[in-house]
Amino acid sequence: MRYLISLIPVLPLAGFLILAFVGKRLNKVSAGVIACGTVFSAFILSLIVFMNANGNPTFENGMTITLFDWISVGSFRATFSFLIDPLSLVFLLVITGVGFLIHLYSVGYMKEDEGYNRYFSYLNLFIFFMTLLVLGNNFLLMFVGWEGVGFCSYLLIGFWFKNSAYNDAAVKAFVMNRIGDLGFLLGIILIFITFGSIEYASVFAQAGQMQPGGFVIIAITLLLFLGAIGKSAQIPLYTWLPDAMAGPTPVSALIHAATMVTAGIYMIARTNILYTMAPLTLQIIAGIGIATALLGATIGLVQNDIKKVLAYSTVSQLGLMFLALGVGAYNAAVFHVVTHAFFKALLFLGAGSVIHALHGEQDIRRMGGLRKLMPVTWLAFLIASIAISGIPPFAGFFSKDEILMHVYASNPMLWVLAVLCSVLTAFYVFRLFFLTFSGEYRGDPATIGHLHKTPMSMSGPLIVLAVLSAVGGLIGIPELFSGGNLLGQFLSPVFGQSALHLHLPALSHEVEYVLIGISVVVALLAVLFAMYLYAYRKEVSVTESSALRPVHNFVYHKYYVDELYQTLITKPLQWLGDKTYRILELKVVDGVVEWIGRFVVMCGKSLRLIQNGESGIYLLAMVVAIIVLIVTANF
Amino acid sequence: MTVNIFYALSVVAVLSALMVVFTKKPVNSVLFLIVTLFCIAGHYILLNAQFLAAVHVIVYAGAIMVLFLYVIMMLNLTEVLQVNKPDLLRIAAVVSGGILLIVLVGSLKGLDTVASGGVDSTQSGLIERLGYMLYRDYLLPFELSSILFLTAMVGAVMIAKSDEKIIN
Amino acid sequence: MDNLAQTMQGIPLEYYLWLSVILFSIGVMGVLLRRNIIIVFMCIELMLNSVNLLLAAFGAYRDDTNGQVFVFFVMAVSAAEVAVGLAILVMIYRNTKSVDIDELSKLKW
Amino acid sequence: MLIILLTVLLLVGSIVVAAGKAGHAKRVALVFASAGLVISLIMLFQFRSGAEAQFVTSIPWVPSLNIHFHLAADGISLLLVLLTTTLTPLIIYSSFNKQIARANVFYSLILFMQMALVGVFTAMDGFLFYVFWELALIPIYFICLLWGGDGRARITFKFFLYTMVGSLFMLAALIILYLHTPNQSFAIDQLYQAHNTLSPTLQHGVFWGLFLAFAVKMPIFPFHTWQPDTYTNAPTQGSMLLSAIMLKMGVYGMIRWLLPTVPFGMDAYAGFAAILAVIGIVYASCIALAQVDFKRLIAYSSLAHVGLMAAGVLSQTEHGVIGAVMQMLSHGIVVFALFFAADVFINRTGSSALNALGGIRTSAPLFATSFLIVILGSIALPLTSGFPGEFLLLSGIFQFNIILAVFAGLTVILGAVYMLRAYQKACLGERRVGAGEFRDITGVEKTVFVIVAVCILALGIFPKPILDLAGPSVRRLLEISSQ
Amino acid sequence: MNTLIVLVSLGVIALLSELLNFKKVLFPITCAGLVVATGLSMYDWNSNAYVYNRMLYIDNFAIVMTSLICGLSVLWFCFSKKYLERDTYTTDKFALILFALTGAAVMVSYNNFCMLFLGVEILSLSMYILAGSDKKSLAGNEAALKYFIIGSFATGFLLLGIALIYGVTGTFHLDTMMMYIQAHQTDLPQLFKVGILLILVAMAFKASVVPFHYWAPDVYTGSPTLVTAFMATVVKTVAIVALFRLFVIGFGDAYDVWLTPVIIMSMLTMLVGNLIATYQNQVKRMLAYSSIAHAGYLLIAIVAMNQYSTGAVFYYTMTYSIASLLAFGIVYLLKDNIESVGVEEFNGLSKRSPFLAFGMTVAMLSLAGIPPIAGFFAKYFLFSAALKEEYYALVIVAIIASLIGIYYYFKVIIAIYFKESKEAQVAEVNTTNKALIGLCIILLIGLSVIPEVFLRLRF
Repeated sequence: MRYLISLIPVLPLAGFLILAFVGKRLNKVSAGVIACGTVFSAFILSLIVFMNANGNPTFENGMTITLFDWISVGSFRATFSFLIDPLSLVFLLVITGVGFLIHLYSVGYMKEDEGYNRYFSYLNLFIFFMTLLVLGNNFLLMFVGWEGVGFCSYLLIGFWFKNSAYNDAAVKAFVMNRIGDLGFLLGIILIFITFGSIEYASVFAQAGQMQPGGFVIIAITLLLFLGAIGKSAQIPLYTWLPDAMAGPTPVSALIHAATMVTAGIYMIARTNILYTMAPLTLQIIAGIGIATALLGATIGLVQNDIKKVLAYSTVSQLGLMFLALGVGAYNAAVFHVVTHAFFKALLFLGAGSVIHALHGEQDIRRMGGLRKLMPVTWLAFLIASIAISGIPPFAGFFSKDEILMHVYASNPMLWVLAVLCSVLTAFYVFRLFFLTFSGEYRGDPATIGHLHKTPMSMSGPLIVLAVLSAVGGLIGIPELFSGGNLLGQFLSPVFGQSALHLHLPALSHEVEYVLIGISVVVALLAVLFAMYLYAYRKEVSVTESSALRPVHNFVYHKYYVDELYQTLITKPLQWLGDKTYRILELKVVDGVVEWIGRFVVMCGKSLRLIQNGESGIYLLAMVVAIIVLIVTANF
Repeated sequence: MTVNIFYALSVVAVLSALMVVFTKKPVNSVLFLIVTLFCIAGHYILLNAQFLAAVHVIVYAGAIMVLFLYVIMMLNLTEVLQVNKPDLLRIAAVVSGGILLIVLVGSLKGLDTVASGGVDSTQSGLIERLGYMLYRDYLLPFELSSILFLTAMVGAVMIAKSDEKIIN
Repeated sequence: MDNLAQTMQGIPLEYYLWLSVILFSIGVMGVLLRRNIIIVFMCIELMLNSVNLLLAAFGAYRDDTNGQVFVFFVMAVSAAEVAVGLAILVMIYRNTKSVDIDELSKLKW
Repeated sequence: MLIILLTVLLLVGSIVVAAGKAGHAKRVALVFASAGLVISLIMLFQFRSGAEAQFVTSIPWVPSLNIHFHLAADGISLLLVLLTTTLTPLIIYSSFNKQIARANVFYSLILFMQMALVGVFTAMDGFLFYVFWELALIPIYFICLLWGGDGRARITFKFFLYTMVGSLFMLAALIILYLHTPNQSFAIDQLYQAHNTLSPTLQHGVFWGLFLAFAVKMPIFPFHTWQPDTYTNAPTQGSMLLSAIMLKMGVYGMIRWLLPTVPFGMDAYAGFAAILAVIGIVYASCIALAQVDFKRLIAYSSLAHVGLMAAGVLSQTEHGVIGAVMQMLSHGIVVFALFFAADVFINRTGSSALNALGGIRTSAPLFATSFLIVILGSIALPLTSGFPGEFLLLSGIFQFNIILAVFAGLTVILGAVYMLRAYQKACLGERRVGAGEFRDITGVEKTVFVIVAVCILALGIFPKPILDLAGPSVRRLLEISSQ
Repeated sequence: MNTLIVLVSLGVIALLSELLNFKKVLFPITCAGLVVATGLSMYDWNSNAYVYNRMLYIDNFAIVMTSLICGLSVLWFCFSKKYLERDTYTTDKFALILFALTGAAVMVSYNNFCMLFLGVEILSLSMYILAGSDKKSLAGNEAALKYFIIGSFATGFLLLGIALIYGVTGTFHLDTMMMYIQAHQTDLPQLFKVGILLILVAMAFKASVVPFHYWAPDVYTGSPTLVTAFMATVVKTVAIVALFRLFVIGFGDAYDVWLTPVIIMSMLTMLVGNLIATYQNQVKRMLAYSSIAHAGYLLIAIVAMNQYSTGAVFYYTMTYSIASLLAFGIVYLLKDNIESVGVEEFNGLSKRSPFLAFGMTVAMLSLAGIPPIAGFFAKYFLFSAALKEEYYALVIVAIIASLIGIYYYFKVIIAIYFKESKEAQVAEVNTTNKALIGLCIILLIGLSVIPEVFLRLRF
């Protein structure tokens, strides 16, 4: 079993190495087989482990496999060790499972691309780092995966490296992640200083004994949360994610929707006990979460790029997950991560099929009426849209519902906002759906004639994911519907310690029914409204209506946050660098040095004038010196 | 009596020393210097150093000053008129000379430690004692001064000789 | 023989000191003041002589012969110096036809 | 004994190369340098783990002043010797493609410099340390002067003089320490005891004397202005020697000669010095953002990195110091490779200006990949050599002062910005019109890059042996300093 | 003491060789004689005796310094053989140098002011003449005249000082004087203090210490290069040693009087010498200022006055002299022109004559005090002597001055290696000179390997 677990990350790594070193000599088929095969094997292994793990007490408490010592200095010890417990297993399954599907999808999607092998090597590397992230048994190893996936994301966003804008987006993503990473890193250091260890087991055991709300624990959690903000695209570090859509669409599906961006949720879920001990941080997380959720949703309302809409949707959904974390519903957050992985990946892949079919067209204003032309995609997209809108009995309903319940229990005002958010979500998703598939085709007629066929490798994953999106919610059917909440029970050992401290207020069933009713009804209303507005449109104007134009513009331009950052941070930094160099460095710091040099030479130049060649002056100077000498010595 | 002689000699010495500095013609300077030197010789006699006085006169008046005169005549410098330094320098020279004087005089205190030897045993200036000391205690310097002269002689010849006539 | 006795009674040693210093200063002043090399030489001689006088006076007042012996060496040295100095003067005169000290100020800075 | 063998070998090599024909010079030099590597590897295998210095050779040199020719290596020294002996053959090898005028002198100077560097890292006698310290300066001065670019006379001279400023004050400080040792000796153990009889004021003076020398050598803000010009102007091999190895003299000097010698001085001013170092990090990173010349960019990035090392050492924590040791090795390799990359640019396009490059990836994927690995090492991505060091350094600084750590941590962000931007400008995007095809690396270049990439990854994944090697020695030094 | 006899005899032999026509063998005779003189002086090792009625005090320091100046002279003669034998007055120049050495030997071992005075005069007179030995050269004339006038002027002050001290103590012997000072440590008469200061002034003049250095640059520039070399090495060494001796065996205990002035002079000398040198473009003049600056460093040893001092002075003068001699020698070989040798003469020397280039580099590095060349050790000994006595300000000034010094020494090095030469012609050096330069280089590097030998000399 131990070897099997170790193999899970090793397999994608092996795939990466093979592709990296002999990639040039491999044809596309074998490259695709290697890439998909390794990830699939990893998925199978994860399944095997999962089978063994279910109900096995050693797994519930976490099973550690140590490979080798990585960094050890004095009492500090960071090992290359894997921890298998319910949480990591859940994530592992999602990563390898969805990962495999997306690999498969990519085989078709990237077929024509010259960087095919390179693409798969990056993708494999990503899976490696992602599994490392969730498998690590200490913070530093998590950080390894954390930075590693960030780096892979950098590579894949800038995959088409000839395009400067894409490269800019890649750098932006990496740097923004790095800002968060610095917080994470400092958090790890503070953890080590506080607890004397960075291994989960030892840290959590000690953290449980601590006084809740202590300054240090708040500092630690805030620093870690900073990392999560960067990785999971929360306010204020979310702007990279929409730009990251520059990468190939499967990459957006895998990295920027299903897996990497949820690493922040994983991290907080993993360290839940620390956060439980820091109520203040939890409140901050909830605040940022709901704010991000609303922000993403509103921007998503008016975007016209199919991938941008989905990107903001992701931002918004991630905000929702953080909201869940913020109210202590770790379980619900993880649940939503899983379902979100299904339906968001599906949405992206569906969008990918559309883009693929339309030769790279991404503007929904120039789509429409694709239902007949791409029925599979249409269906998959529809299922995903329903799922994300939270309409029962699809996957999104259960997870979102669980979140809303907890939010209400914690703070009804937040609940109102969250429901608003889900209404907006339903609206923009269906706006997207209707504009894309319903009505009539509004784009270039030439394209429609040469529609790319969606190959099996692409539609296969779509179907699988559609099924998952439809029924995925079953893993977490709440008590209310006499489900066992399988996921919740499975994860309970991980959150057990927190549960002791958190004391989540329980809602009566009546209240729950009412709440569910309200949220479902408003979501349905939103869908209908979207249908009314967009389903049969022939033309889509740039603006909605004149009265709303300024607001629309404002939202359409993403609240000008990018521009704000540009003016407040990027430009000043550039300016600062330039001025520091030109003025401070060259004129002041170096100037002083040069000035000293010149001063010395000037001294030499002027002093030598005393030596004017006339003996009379020399003698006079000597006599004066003698006089001075005698006078100072005697008087 | 001797006190008056002292004063007289001193006044003359100082005055003629000043004239050395201030006369225009070099020859006059030489002559005034000779006067000063004679006055100093007088002082030597007052100090009961007759032999020293004699040597002094012979060496200075008889040899050194003649040498000066000889050079002046040889180079025909009698007619060379004084070219003055810039006024500022001249003032500076006089002032610094004066200040040096004041400073030296002002700082020359502590003569009380000089033991005034027995007035009766004033033998220090006698030739006998001088000779005894010069050829016994000061034998090495004495010999060395011969080297000094040799150096001066060789050097003076080497430098002052006119090369034009010498063709190896 | 009584000269000295009388002198020492009548004239304090300070007087000799002062006289020597006055002569020395005049010599210094001359060196600084004059441009004629010969006169500069003479002023240097004056300085040396004033020191001689001082040495002789100290010797006499201390009743110590060393001072006078030293005077002999000073004389020897000044004679040698004059010889060398005048030789240099002759050489220079031959080259420049001048005995002006400030003419020779080409080496500077 | 092995150390002596090593230094003598290198000295002999230097003479042989100088006397030999210019045509053979590089091969002969490589042979000697490789032999040096072999010796140092033997040392590594013979090394018994522990804090005490080994391979001791102590020959009385000036016995009446208690100056000994005392060479020995503990863990830290051994690592730096290894760094030197590994990088020098690489540096020599990296020049194999080039035609160098008066090659025999060039390689002779490199070997001589290597000898001096080994001496600096193994000297256990204050005076000897100083002599080697200066000895290392002369060859590099001539390398830069004779084979540098335009305006080299002025630039190299500034470098030389600047370094001398520091080292003369260090000499004075060492003498003061010497005069206060129990037995009037320059032996390092004795110098460590000097503080017992040294007044606090004097300790402050000694601290600044030593610090100045190290600060100039590293360099630490604001004593760095010689560095960018020199790095840019020196011949590539010179820049490599300067940045990859010579710079480490300063960090090493701080660890061994500053940290344990003047506790009062450290108490009083280590914080201030660390602030300078951290200012340097942010300052240099900001400037690096504005650089358009790659060599100059490396110079400023090096300044930022070294600021972090200095701050780590000055934090006087185990993590900080070990991190600095680790980072020295990593930075040595990385900066060597960066300069080599700059050399590749210059060979191909005649300049290292980033604006003249672009789109290299298309035609030179191998180079672009190697270059990317090097850059990752530079920005300390985990599993590259830069990470363990940087993490430990930040941890050390954090334990010393949280605010400093936050500012020092900015290097994590800013480093990524300017390095990735440089990579983007050089390798990504479209090939510039009219810039011509950029040949991919082959032969010598390929070998060098492969070795470097392997080193970067290996050190990143298995840093433990190095940390274990340095650990006991560092702990011992810290114990001494905390007495 | 036998050394003196040998030196004098050599001088006389030199004079006779003109008459007796053995000029051809004069050079070997002189060299051999000097070697013998060195040997003889070493023969008296550890005797620590007063000789010639306490006129001289032969201690070990005097012995090593005598040997040093004899040794340096041998080197000098070897460098100068061609110059000396080139035109007329060969024998006279030999004799003058040898007599000067006699004076020098006296100056390093005097115990009586009479000896100091005579030694200074013998040495100076020879130098006045040699400075002007190139009679047609106006620069030479000017050098000789300036040297002479300022020199005899300083002699006046020396004498006045001696007279005043004699007046107070009644003696010319240094050892007696020391006893006097010890007896009157607290109430030294002002007369005496002024006397000490005046002697200090006169000796400072000889050693070209600021502010009594004015003659040095002009005289060094104007004199024939090799005479300058002699002045900058032997004469300077002797002057410093005489000054040092004055304070070691004479006025040491009266440090209240002289310490502050010497410290200030030392600082001024180091700074002014180095500062002005930075702006010089004539190598000879630059070296002149450099030699002024080095006098300042040497004064540090006098200030410190501890067990390191004697060794430091010896080692410093030795290395400084060898390096200077080497530098001047190369300047001479490169361009035998007394008027001006610009730094640009060295342009591209590394290509024209790598050997000369290397020699000059070593000399410059040594003068700049950069390890591993011996000059560094010399500076080191001085600094440690001063730090031992806690003269921190002095050392800091010395460090700053050294840094300024590096500036101009490296100007030459940069010219050698960096600048392109206008004339491509190879600078020819014959084997003898090559051997000589090689010897100097070996000495400069070798001395740094074995400073122990010199420190072992317990003075």
